[in-house]
Amino acid sequence: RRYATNLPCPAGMNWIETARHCCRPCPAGTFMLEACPSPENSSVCVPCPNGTFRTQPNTLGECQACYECDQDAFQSVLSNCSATSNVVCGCQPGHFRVCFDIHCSEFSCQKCQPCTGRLIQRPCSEAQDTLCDSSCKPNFYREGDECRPCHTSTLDTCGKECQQVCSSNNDQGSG
Amino acid sequence: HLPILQWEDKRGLAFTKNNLSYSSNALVIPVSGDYYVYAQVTFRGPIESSTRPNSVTEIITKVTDSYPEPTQLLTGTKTLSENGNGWFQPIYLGAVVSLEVGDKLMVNVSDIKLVDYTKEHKTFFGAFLL
Amino acid sequence: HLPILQWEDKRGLAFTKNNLSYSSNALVIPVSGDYYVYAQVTFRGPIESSTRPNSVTEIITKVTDSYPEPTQLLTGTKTLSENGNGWFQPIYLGAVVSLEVGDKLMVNVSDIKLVDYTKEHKTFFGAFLL
Amino acid sequence: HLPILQWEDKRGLAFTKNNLSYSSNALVIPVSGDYYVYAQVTFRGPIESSTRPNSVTEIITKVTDSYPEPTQLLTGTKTLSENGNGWFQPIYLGAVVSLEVGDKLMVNVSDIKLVDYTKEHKTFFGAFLL
Repeated sequence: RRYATNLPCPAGMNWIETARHCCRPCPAGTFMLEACPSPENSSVCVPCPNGTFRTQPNTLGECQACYECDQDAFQSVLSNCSATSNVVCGCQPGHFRVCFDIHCSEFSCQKCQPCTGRLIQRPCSEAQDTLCDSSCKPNFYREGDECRPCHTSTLDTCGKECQQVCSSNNDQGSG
Repeated sequence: HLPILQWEDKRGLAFTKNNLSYSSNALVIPVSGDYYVYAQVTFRGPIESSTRPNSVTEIITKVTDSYPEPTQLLTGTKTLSENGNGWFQPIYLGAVVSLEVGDKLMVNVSDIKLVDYTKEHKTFFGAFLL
Repeated sequence: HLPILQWEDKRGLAFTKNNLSYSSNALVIPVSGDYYVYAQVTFRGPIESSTRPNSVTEIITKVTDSYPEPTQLLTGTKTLSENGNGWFQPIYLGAVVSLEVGDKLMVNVSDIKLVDYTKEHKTFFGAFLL
Repeated sequence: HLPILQWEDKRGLAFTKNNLSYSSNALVIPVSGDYYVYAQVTFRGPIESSTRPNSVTEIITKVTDSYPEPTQLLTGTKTLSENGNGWFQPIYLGAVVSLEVGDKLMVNVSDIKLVDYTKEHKTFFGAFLL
């Protein structure tokens, strides 16, 4: 093998190239400032500085920088970065997640649709947009793919659909 | 995790120079130091497929004995706006990273089926010690 | 001039080696010579912004005591054609340039609000002496 | 073969450093070894032209005395989806290749009329010995 072969370390220990022996890893949330002087002794482990983290025990010389949530894309912090975990981002209230690929490693947050004039079949959630009922609510008439309140219609703007919906409501109302 | 690209390192433009060796889909680092690591992946829309993805992603990842999880070193993500499916999209990545002997470097992609493998001068991967 | 990007130079993958130092938004050249200078900026469209810019631009610039004006070393300009706002566009630049001790290198961008700053492996900047 | 780009190697950011010399459109390799070869071409749609090509291509090619045919070393191909003609598309390529003394490196492009020559920091070409 063309590079220095690492002697297999016992379970739970890692080979340290600079020290040329095995050491016990530093716990999650820390990194290895100095390798153990010998396998029986412990290494100098230092907490991850603010804004960095290590989720696992390790023999690395630095911690990983925390990601940041994309405020301009309406992301929100679901859980802050800590020494042992990266930040977790979600969507601000009133927004749902639009994934860029099947792994959703990248996503942006899109405004939930309001379902004006319709009943809500399924409310908006982190994962998906509001599902609006296909038909209009009572006292609303269809105009194209919108539902408009009867009270906003006037004699000359109230077409066939509007008259069917809005006049029958008036009869019931006055009846 | 995103699927890992496999590399042909024997024939043609094999990049395993200055005893960088290649095993099980990864470049293996022979000596600790700072390396300039680079990779280009050419993505293309397969002709027959009707649906085009929204985006393509290439990530150069490091696996090391010192840490149980892969580390993402460099990432290129591009949204696609070509209509139809005969599209091409190269993504090039390159930067200096500190690596330890035995570390392994891999290239992950959002969808292996979209990678143009046909020519080694369109999709390539390598590193050199500074 | 286009706004200058600020960089994180302490945490994670960021590091300044062989005494390249980073101060007031610039990489400071410690010794004269030919350097390979590189930078990637990932631009992304925030979802709600009504207007999407026509293009995005990244420029690596040099400021030197021997000349009052910044010099544009490398430029990447890309027009955008994605419809809607959720778009990603990485621009990578890299080349050899001759630099003098004390020269400062910076990255300017067309619009700082469009830069994806969320992950260190998507937007990065560096140089090494040949 | 695709047309070959011509380079200005005297003024400005001329890249002919460490005695890489430039003659008849090609970089001439002065000593055998592994080189990191790179080039960026910025393509742009000329304002007046009505038709926009479907794609643009950049290829770094090697011509060597030991082989009669040019060898394609690195290729970047990108389909275009901008509507209208005021578009910009940079393609960057870079990788390590083994070269012999006297080998010539050239950059071929799909259409010379689409290359943005106006500024040397937008279209550049170079190499350095590892």
